[in-house]
Amino acid sequence: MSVNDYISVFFIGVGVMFFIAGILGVLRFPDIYSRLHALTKADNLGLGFIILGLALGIGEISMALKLLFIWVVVIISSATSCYLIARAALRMGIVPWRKL
Amino acid sequence: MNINIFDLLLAPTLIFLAWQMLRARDLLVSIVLFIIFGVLVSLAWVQLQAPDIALVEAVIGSALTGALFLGCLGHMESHRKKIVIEKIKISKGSKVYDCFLSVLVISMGSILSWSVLTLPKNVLGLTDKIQSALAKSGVENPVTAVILNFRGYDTLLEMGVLFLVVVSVYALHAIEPVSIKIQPRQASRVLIAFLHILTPLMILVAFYLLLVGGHAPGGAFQAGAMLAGVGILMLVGGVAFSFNVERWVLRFIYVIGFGSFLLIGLGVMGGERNFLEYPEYLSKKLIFLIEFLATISISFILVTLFAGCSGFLNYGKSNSGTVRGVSA
Amino acid sequence: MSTAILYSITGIIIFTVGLRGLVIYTHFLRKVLAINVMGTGIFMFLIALANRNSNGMPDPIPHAMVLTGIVVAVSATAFILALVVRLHAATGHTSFEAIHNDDRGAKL
Amino acid sequence: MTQIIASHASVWTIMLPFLSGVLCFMAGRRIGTLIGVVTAFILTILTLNLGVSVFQSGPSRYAIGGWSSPLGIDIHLDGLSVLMLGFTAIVGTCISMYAFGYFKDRKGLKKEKNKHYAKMGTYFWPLWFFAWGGLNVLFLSSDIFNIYVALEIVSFSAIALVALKGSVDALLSATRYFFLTLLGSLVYLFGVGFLYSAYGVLDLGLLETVIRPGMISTVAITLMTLGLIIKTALFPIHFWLPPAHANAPAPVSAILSGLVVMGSFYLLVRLWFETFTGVIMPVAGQLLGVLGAIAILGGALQALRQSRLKMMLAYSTVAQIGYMFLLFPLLAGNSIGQGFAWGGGIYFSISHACAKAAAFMVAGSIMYALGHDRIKDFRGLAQRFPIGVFAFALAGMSLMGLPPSGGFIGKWMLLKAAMLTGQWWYALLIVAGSILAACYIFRVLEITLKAANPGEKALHIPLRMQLSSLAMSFFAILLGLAATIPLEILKIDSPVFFQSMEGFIK
Amino acid sequence: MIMSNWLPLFILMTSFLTGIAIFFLREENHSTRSFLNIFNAVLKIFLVGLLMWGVFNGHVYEFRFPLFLGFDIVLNADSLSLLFVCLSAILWLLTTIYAIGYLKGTSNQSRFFGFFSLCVSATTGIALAGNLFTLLVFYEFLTLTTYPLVVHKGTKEAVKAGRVYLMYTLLGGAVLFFAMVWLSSLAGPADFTERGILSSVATEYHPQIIIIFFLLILGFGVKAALVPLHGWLPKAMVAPAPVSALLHAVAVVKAGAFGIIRVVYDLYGIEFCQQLKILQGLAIMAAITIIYGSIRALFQDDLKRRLAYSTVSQVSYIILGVAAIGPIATIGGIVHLVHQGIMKITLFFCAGNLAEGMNISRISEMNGVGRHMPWTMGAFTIAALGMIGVPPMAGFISKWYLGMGALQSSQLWIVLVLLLSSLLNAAYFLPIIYAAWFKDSKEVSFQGLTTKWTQNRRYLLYPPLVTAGLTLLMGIFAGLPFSPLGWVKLITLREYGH
Repeated sequence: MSVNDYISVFFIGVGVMFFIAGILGVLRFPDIYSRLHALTKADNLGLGFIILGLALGIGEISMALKLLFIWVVVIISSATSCYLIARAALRMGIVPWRKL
Repeated sequence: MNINIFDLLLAPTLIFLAWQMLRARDLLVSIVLFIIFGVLVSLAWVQLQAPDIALVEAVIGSALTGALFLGCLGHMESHRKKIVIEKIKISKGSKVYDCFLSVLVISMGSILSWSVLTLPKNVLGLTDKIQSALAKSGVENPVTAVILNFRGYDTLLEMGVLFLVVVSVYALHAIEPVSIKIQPRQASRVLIAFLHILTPLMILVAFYLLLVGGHAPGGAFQAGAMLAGVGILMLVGGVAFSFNVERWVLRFIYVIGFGSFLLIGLGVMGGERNFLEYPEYLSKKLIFLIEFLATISISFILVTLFAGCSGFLNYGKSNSGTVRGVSA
Repeated sequence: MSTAILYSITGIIIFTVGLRGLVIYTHFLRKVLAINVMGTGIFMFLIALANRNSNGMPDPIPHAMVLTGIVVAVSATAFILALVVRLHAATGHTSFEAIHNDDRGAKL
Repeated sequence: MTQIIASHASVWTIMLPFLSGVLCFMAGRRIGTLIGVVTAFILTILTLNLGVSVFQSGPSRYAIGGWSSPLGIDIHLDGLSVLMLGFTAIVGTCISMYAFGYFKDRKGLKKEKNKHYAKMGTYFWPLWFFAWGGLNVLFLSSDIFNIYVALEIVSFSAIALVALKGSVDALLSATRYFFLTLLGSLVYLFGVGFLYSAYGVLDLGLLETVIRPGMISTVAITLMTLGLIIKTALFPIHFWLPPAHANAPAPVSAILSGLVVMGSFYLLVRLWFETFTGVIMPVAGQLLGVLGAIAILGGALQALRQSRLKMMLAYSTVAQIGYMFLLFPLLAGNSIGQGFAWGGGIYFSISHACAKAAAFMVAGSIMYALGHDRIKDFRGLAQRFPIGVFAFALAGMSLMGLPPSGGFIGKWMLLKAAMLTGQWWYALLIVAGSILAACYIFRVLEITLKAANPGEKALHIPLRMQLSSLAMSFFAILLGLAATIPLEILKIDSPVFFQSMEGFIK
Repeated sequence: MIMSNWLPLFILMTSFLTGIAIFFLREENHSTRSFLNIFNAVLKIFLVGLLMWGVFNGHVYEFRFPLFLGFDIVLNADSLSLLFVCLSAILWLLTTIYAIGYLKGTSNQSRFFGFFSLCVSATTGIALAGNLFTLLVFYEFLTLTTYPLVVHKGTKEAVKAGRVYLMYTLLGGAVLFFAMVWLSSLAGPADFTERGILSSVATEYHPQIIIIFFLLILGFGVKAALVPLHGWLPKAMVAPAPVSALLHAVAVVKAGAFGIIRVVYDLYGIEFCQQLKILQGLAIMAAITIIYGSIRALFQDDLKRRLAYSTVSQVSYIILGVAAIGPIATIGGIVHLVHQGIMKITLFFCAGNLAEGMNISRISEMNGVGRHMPWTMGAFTIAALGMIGVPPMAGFISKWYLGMGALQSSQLWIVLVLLLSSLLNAAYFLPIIYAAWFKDSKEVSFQGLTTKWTQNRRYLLYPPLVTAGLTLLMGIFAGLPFSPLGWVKLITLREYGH
């Protein structure tokens, strides 16, 4: 394994950590809004790290660009969907959680 | 080919998901599990060296079908007349019946599995024959060659099924139209903006999939489903479509995929040349033409199907003939 | 045991899970889900066994069959969901049992 | 054996219905109806032509796309498939003519109601032609996966046709029909999967040469048979059929009971006695026979208890399906009996198609006129509506198996097969079933002969509907008089030893 | 001559096509309908005459239409079939004339006459059937065509009677169907030949052949109203009088008896029957029927019911004649087929006339009717005397030959049965005759004949007079070559071969 590979594995590891954190957030956070927060953060950053890691691992420019493209699309769509879910929740009358 | 750890994890997960999906108390959870199940199944396809199917599964089997379910559930939830608590399982003699059925199903499964073990280890199937005939088919991807050339007849009929179903859905809705009130949906600006980015992008992707279908995973169904995805997003986002089937343009779009395939098939026929037997010098072009037109039909049909099971198809009820603009 | 056998048996089990679900659960949507699960089981069986060639090349014929099968499945799903929506609009129910009971109640 | 022919007529018989289905959808109701009727006649001529060519030059194969099997899909033409095509065309033409009248505006009805019929008419034609096309694909295809797609086309169009009426009953029966028929298709597909995994071919002819007895074949055959039994509505899984057939509009009931049932039965016969001959165990045939026997008695008894005519006819279909399945145990006997069993089963299914289609058409006409189909209120119908009752009586003759009718010939041959193979209990059953059939047919007829209630209002039934049902029932009778022709066609490339058909123990 | 082979088909078609044509006539079109009916009936008689002449000169007519797999529809004119065809042709003409008068002013006439013609063509088909298969086809056809006639009135009672009729005949038909298929799997498509064909079947199948024989008898016995199977006949009396006449004299009952004759003589062969020892059972069944029918007839007050039970008993004379082995008994049995037909149809015509003319349907109301309707009662008397067997009526001839035949084959018990039944016949017919002519009506004074009767008198009266006349003539001129007796002797000669 070369240095490149180690770096790649490292980034992927970081990405996975983000995902795990995200999942923990979804499971443990008290209401839908905060869960969404955890999810999207994890999603965007975690995926970003993973893609970075993969791109380094492949080491091919065209492939790396494709992966980057995927990341961008995912970020846009997850942002949109997160927004839509939150809006729908608000309209349904779900009140954000407050610490008592 | 030997098993790796990933397969050993994936296979039980799939079974577990299928099980949980069906028995989840909340139907919404069931549907979400179904979508996840679909995504994981497409991973299994990748593991099984079937990237074409992985793509179709992800786009159609998981996403689109999931959308259909969600649309249907959402529509029914929002139009419930009274709150009825329905039992999940059938009630007649439930316990005994369930036990009996489970025993039956388990024994059936074990017999089938047992017989799988008796299968010959190595059946070549038609791989070699396909490889040798590939050159004459006009495409390089063996799956595409099978779908559009060797077994083009099946695909023609499959297009026929899609067309048939869209006609059926219209038939269902045209007769004694259900009084479904569609609440004016306020489209969110964010979604509209998103669609503005996404739509050209998806058209591009679809076209890419269509083009690449000749030599790599991709093709009309995948491309059509991509476009349909955009359409569905538009639909739920509040961009109103006209599903007035009395307009001939719409009918023409539904028909064009199946109809052109049929006509091309009949057109090349004559003399020594059989039905669907493309002349070799034309086969690439004809296949592309068929796929292109099919993509258009498929995308519209799929959007209509979604509309049909989520209450958007109010044809025959009111003057929905006009296309409402984007209400931002 | 090879991947082919593993996944083909997985397919069979998924099919049986779906079959039981189809019979035992009442809600139409659950039944439709079950049908889809059954279909997936069959597809998995086909694809898994297409993949046991010694030359490492999977057999494209089952792939084509499954592609067709998936499209047919989605058509079927759309069709039945449209039916279910109509039935729900007409009766307010989403299962044979409920409609049947309702019917009986109306007669009594 | 079979030769490759360059004739494209068989392709046209398959593709023409699809083409005109598409055209009907494009053209809308008025022109669509015309297209439909014209297509029906063209198809009849085409299939007759095809029949003649098979009769003269024997069975043939046609490679679609120029890729012959195993790579591609073949169409195969032999006596059985041509016979099925031909009868589908004949029954289909009569149904088309009938539907031509049925969906027209009705004098004396409210505008709203007429609009309802108009809309049904709009969608009836494309759906019906897709069903027809699917059946033609099924009859001609030589590829088990292609047949699966054909089965789906037939089922989907059939379900849509059932739901066409839009009433709760119709929707409910369509939904039930959907779940069962889809279950059947999937189980069949699973069987296909097993066969392909074991033998690597999908073509019926090739399978016949490579298939070996063993676990895998047994499982595959069981699955495919199970799937097709569900679709054909044999006894334990018959419950979906009566509501579906009874709640549909009359032309649709005729299509379902006449043709769709015949389609899946055809396939089962084709698989069992051509492709799987070498690996079928006799006990399996006996099992199907027992189920058929229960269906005959149970279906007829249920039919006797019905108060609605269409429901009664639907249960009669259940019983008649039972008769068709007697083919399976009877064919397992000695070679003298085989020809009779084979011929009898097939003959029974085609004559049932004609007779039941005619009966449903009459039932539809009665509903058209009276607005209901309660049997007890049929008094005086024979006087007011003689053509219809006469057609019903003729169709009933075939259903009862009275001479001279197609049903009689079918029953005679089945009975003879039972005698020749020494399975006389089936013979008794056949006779008992006929008597029960007579009971439910005459139960209707005798009420129609009663003196009428004065002052009951009724719509005038268009002549077109009356005549097409009459023509259909005449056909059911004609089958009893001109049995030689179909039987000769059936002999072409038949899998069964037909030589000793005149035979008897000497 | 090839064309001449089509003659049997033409004869069948005259009545069949008439029936079909009449269905399409409008209800009010009385004159066309009557013309069509009578013209065809006359045409048929002419064609039958032609056929008869040919057969007498030894010509063989055979029309063969292959149906499926070796089973043919065969129409075959032999001497036995001619006898029956001839009877049905003549009686059809008479009954048609009678029915035209009888049904005047009622509804659904097209339907009635349509089925009426079809019914006669079915009978003709049975008569001309050249094999068991054809016989079965027309036998079932007869059931179907008579059913609408039985329920013609559309009343609750008629429908009920129709149901009983159907139940019996369809069950009989089913048994026949079963037996026939069984037989055909043993012996192939069984063409009728003189002296039978079944003797060639191997001995190991003889037990099966015997069972089949009784199944066949059971099947035909339903229509022939053999005793446990006769229940439908008295019930079917609710039908209009011409239908009863046809049912009893020509079509249904005779078809059953004719079927039995065919089975015994031309399918099994008399010698083979003897060899199997199966005729004794048949004879006993017939004897029981004869006695039972006569006794039941004694206790009926309803005239038509009494006649019905009389039919039950009289038809079994035919079967008795067949079962009592020997040429002379055979002559008696077969000739009774004709004689009983002529006499019974007269009686039913007269019963119908009484009902139409004076609204009388019970014997207790018949006191003194002879004075008001002398011609009708005259015909009735002649026929009734013939039934009893008083010489020189036709009935005497048949009974004489039956008795002689029984003596010849030394079966004394048959003679006893005949004597007993004649006594019973006398016991149930003579009181009617006596009452009609010699008793005074004690009831309310005579109201006069109905207008319907006076208007349609010629239609209703001539047919019974003609048949009564025939009863006399057949008795007196029995010795002539073309009399029924002469013809039957010819048949018997051919059956026994000496």
